[in-house]
Amino acid sequence: MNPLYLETAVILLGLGLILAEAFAETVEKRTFAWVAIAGLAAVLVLTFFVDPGTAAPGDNWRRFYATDGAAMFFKRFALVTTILVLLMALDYLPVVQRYIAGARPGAGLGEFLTLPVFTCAGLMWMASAKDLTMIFVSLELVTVSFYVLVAYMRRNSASLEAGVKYLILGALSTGFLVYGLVWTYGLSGHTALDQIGPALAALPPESGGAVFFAFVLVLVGLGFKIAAAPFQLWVPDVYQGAPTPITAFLSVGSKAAGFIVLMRVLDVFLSVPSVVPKAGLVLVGVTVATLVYGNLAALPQTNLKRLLAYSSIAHAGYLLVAVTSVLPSAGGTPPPIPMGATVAFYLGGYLLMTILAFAVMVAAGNHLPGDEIIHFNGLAKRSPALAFGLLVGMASLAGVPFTVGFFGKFFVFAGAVARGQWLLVAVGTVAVACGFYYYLKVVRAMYFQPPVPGQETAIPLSGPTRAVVVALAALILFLGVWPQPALNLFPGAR
Amino acid sequence: MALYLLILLPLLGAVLALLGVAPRKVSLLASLATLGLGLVLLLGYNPRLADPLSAPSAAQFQYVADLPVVPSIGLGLKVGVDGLGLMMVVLAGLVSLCAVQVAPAEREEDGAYFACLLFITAGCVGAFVSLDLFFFYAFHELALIPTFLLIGIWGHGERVAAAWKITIYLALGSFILLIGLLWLYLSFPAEVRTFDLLKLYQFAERGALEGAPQKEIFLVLLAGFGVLISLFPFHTWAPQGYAAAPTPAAMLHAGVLKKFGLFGLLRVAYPLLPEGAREATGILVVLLIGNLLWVGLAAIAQRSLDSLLGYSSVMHMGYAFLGLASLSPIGQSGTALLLFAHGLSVAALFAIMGEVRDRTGTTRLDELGGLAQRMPFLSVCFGFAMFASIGLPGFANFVSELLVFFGAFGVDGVHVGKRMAGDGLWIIFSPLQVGVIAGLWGVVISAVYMLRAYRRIFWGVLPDALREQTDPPLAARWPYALLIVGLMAIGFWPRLLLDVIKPGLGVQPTPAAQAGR
Amino acid sequence: MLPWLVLLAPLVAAGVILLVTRGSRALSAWISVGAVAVSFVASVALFLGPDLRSSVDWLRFDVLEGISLAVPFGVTVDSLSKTMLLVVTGVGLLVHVYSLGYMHGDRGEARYFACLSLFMFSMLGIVLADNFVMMFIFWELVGASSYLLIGHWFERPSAAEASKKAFLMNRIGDFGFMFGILLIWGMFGTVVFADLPGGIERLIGGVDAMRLTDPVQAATLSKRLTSFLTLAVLGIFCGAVGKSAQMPLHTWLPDAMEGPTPVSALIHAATMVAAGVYMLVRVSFLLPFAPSAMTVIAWVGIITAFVAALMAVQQDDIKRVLAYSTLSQLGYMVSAVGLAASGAAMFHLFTHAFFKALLFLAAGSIIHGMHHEQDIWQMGGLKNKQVITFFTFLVGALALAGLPYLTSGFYSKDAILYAAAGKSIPIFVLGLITAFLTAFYMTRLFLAVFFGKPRSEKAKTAHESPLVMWLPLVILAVPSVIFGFPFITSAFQLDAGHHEAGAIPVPMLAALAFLLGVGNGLWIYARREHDPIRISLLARKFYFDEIYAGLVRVTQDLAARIAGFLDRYLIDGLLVRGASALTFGAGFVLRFFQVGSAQSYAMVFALGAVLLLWVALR
Amino acid sequence: MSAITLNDYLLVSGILFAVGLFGVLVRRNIIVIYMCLEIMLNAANLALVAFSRFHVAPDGMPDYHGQALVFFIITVAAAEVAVGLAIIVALYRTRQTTQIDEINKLQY
Repeated sequence: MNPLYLETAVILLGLGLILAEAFAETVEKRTFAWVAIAGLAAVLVLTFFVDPGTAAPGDNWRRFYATDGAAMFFKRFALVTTILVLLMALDYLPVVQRYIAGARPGAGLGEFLTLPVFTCAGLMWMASAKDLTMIFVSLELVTVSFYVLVAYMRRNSASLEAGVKYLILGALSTGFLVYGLVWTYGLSGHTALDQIGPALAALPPESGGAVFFAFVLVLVGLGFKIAAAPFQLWVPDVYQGAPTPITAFLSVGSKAAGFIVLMRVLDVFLSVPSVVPKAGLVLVGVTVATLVYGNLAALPQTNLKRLLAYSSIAHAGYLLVAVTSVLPSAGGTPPPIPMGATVAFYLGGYLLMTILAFAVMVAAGNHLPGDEIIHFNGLAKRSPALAFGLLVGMASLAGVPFTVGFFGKFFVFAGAVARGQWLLVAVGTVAVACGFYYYLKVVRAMYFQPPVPGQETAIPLSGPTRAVVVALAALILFLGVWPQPALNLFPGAR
Repeated sequence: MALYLLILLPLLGAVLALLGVAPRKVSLLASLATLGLGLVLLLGYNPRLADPLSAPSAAQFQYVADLPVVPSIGLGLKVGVDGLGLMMVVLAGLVSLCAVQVAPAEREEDGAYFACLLFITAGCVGAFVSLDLFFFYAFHELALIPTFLLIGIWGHGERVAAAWKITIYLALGSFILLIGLLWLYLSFPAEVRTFDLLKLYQFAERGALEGAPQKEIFLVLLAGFGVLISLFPFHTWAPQGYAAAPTPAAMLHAGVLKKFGLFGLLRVAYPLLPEGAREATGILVVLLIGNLLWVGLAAIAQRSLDSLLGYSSVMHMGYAFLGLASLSPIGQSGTALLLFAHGLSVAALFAIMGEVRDRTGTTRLDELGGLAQRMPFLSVCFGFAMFASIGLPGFANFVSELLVFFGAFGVDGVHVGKRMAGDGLWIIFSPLQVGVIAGLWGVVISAVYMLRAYRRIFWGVLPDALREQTDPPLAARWPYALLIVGLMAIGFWPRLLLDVIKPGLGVQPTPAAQAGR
Repeated sequence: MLPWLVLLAPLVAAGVILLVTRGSRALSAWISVGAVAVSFVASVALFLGPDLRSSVDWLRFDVLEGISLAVPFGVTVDSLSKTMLLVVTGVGLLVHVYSLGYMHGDRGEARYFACLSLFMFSMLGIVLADNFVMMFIFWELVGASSYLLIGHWFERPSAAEASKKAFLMNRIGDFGFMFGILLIWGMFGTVVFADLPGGIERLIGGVDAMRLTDPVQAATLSKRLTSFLTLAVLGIFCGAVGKSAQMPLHTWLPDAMEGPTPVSALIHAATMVAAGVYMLVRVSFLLPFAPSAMTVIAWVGIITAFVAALMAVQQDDIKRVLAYSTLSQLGYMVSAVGLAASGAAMFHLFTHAFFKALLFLAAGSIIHGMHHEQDIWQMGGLKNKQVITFFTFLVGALALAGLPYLTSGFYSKDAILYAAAGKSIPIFVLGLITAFLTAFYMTRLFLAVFFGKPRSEKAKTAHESPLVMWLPLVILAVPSVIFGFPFITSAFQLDAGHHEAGAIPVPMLAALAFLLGVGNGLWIYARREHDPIRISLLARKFYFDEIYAGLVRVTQDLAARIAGFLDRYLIDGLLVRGASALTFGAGFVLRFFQVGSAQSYAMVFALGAVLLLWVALR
Repeated sequence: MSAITLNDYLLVSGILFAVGLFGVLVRRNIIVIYMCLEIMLNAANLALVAFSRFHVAPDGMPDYHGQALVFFIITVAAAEVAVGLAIIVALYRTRQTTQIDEINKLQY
């Protein structure tokens, strides 16, 4: 089966759902979510049966559509993320309901449950994008649907504010990205990445500056997506204001898509020898800034959602450390796990633990006064399962061994050490120590502190939520002991 | 396979305890099973198979089993033990057993409490039996979160601050260690790169690490392990953390977990990086003198038993480092034995300190006194543990320190005629020998503060406030006795352990007994 | 197997008492007595038998490169240890028996006997040790059991402090001892006494051989060898200084009198404190190679003897007088070792053990009779109330003071004075003055205790002690008299030989010193109710305690306080907390980027892009 | 007067981009900011067209890949504007303002 069908199926699913939602007013809105989940799950199953095939002379689509292992991995990644986000969204519906004030119960909720399907399609296309046009369009599909989702709770000023900030900064980054893409095209005369690389490498040396100009503009645009400093300032505000499942989606999906594009683009630019040294400098600088900002600014944080936002920046930093290990270095050796696999594995782990944390937030959120960390005081007594789930999530985010997060960091820093990136290693060490502090702050609230008076009742858990929390926690621990299955998903990892 | 079972036993206990199945009984059983299995394996271990002169191999490490995890980078759950590892396993089982028993009665039903303790035990056991650099490290870190929880939830005094400090500090140290281990791993040529220690030993012996920046790697490892072992000046987490920790946690942490660092230096850093170790000796000696004298003096200045014991346990690490720094099989055997000896003695001291704290509500030296009149049993036990701690003969600590002194003093040889230090008639001692002299004076210092504590707490006039104190009931006394018996057994006949651990340290096994020399 | 029986019987007794019979005082006591009786009988058998050695490998490290270490756990039975075994087990047995009475009814009786047995084990270990490490082991154990026994009445703050002080002083000595052992091992590669002479010969032989080829180097090596050995011997001597309470580590011994009196008799008079001397004698074969160390030893000994005698003159506590006299006599012995007369030292150790044990036990009997009053000026007129004690104390006092030709003390002291006269006149003169002072303060003590009118209620109601207590006195009185006589010395192979003393009539002078001392004592103290002379410098023991307290305050305590302060505020405060505060502060500052305005974010965004471009196009 | 070169187009495009960026940074009204963002996109479009025109294929025709991209950009910009304006309107309904400096409730 041709992989192109996957996205087509997802888009058709989304279109069908949104049409059905518009006309079938009597259907319970949750049904759409379940249908979407079932549909996406079906597509996920299908991904294992597609035949990437080999390039044939007539396959023009292959010029802009990658079918390699990374693409398949990130497609599945997008599908899993979307399914989990939809599950979370089901729990979150009461909150959304409160802030949209539709004409009757359930009105206006449908899009909240179906738009993520379009986002998912965008993410899947991004996974395969290897043409400037394709990159731009799929990226915008994701971004524009996120604009809507972030600002979805239109009676909630925080959600709207987040939406506006995301809108302005997103558009700004799009401007940079597009300008960079244009220059790339202009310099090489091609829009397909496969052709751009050789074309750029063939340019005379004096145009190195221009190539670099294009590279930096693209990097800036993607830096926004992956939340790299100094293009990360939107992250905490938007994460805090957005509906929680969407925050999770942003944090995982958007970042993952950003990284796969970044890796593909980097591949192209680093094939130009004159760009490599300065690209290294820029990448290392951005990485250091991201690590420092994400981890240090998280220290005084008191709001869990914002904390996870800073954490998202921090993890972007670690991922960038992995990305820099693609840079050749004097005296260094290649990373033991190839860069792509490291990033993929790290993102996979990040998916599990971040979604877990947000899932617990959503599940507990209906019974908590807010999402400040102190609101989680005594959660261990109110709901041991949720507290344990969040404990596992936080431990994994912090990078405690026998969680998938640790293996992620392990591979990342193995790469950095292999390349002799000592600055990154040193900054990373401080960053990890900071991470222990702010992640364990949540643990401290849940376990060390008594519940807030008047908030001592046990928290009921719905079946699906419990299943999600348990499954994610179990996966985090399982992959923390035996990561090979996850590595196998990414063919480049040997 | 037996070793996997060894790791699983405490884990299983932890899970059961977490589920609330008679937590203390389950934990006791799990610890006992760990200890028992460890002893059985120790008895079954044959040190004579090992060849001390060749690189450690499966002949030295017995019960070897392998479970590939990430084969592409040579990472797998490879386990195997030599005498040293088995000794540490037995130590972990023993201290765990006692720690579970001395847990206060009001925790009886607290599954999480016991689960945390058993997780620490499991982590220690796992680290001691791992023959894979990665899992060796990872198992140690398994204890991090349980420690945080134990101190933060059930601790004393400034528990939250202490929990933060110990956790962040150790996490930082561990991460530095991880970097060091990665560097070490990556310094091997790509074609022989593996986390399998046995293979690494063999590759290193064939010169795979020539040209690697051994000194730098060693120093990074030393810093990482050093933080975990509370090497001066990275030691300040220890007194505060141990003072705040619940008694069983302090026992396990100070008694077993902290030994991981030394174990790691013995297992990884010294055998694989001998050149680096040699070049770093000077730095290490300076730091360890800090442990011995600076921390020793700071211990004298303490006014409460909990922090005094904390400082004391830090100070004694100086001896362990001295033995390591000696680079001599004698000194390193001393360090190895000290792991065991210090583990038991510090566990006993912390146990008694906890008992005193629970019963009197204070550990301040000036609020206590004359307790021997009301608590003869505890005072005798504390006396024994104190004597062990200050290196009195008859206890394992003495033998360890003795070996350390001999090892460190002899290595640079004052052998007249062979190698003579310095010029002229003045005797010039090598840095190591200066370290030994500091260590000898440390023996005096440790006697100063321990005897003073004993005098203040158990001897002298009994304050009116303490008239109603009593000893723990008969049934609860065995942990103290067990720890002390262990110390004395090794103290009287150190060969019980030394004969087993020696081959791993490059020493010939002791020949059959020679009577009437 | 006999030596092992001697050694282990008391250990078994201690263990049994601790683990099994501690509930029953009487049973515990008898177990302890039985054990020491077994040791005594076995010692006698050993004494009559041949020399022997026996050992097992305790620690053994055969290292290919570098020095190997072998520490056997071994016993050696030769003439030296045979004699010492008899002294230790003999006096020990009597003290055990005596303790049955003295400690009867004490709450901690079982503990007392357990510790006493532990002490016997440790002391016998020192005697039998065949190598340095084993000797050091028992050396320390002796210190520990002494600590426990001095602190027997631990609820008394003075006893608790005294025991701590004793242990610490010993530890300081042991610091040097261990250092010496390490040096010896470093030089010769062995710690076994019997192997050392061979080792020395090898080294010297090597140096001699080198003289032919490279005389300059050989001379350097020879000197170096001497300085190493001197340092080693001085280190070992440090141990002896601690254990035998020589200056400047002597202050613990008088305080140790806080322990029960039988303990004072056994440990702090007859045996343990003599261990230092015994050890020096044991290693005396090393001394000739370190002449300057010998001089130091001789002078330290004689100064201790002299100063302690001075201090004894002004003490009022009966046990303290005896304690200072012990110091003084130990000083003689140590000095003798330094004068290369270790035979004489051993001889004096031998006689002193008996008469000093006798004196202490008699003092114990007095104290017992006086309802635990120890101030001699509260006594008086006891000669009628405690007749047996009176006579036996008299015998002991005369032996200590050295009644010419009739007591053992005279002979042994004489031997030392002979040695001094032959080697160093200043030492000899100090020795004589000490002898005079000894006679003087014993006369003072004797008169104050037994003569005159009873000076307190307790003295009026004093009574004689029970049989188990006076019987040992009587038994001990016999050796106190006869053990200086030639037939005994030859039986014990003691070196009572009179060293070459040149033209000095040593016995005459010694007798003169005795007579002068006794005469002066009678003249000053006969029929006195109070002490007519008060020399506070002597009464306060030359202010040693105060000086040491000050010294500890300004050195150790100050250093501890500084270290504690710096550890808390510099290392932990500034470095650790400072680093964490800095990190936290940086995080706090970074948050100000997050002002909430989308436009400022855009500004940072744009500036970031410009910065990267600047890097790119630079 | 010489012919207009690629550089001239790029210069104008660059100026447009800068103007747009500057507007984003200094204007207070969100609608205006949004227009400035569109100017940035159009700067890119201009450059694209210019590049496309100057990348002459062997047959003398321009390279149409670039021009195709222009259409995509215009389309996406339209979508962005549709969504963006909706959000801005919703914002105005709750906050009664479209001044960007008043939208800073979420901070630190």
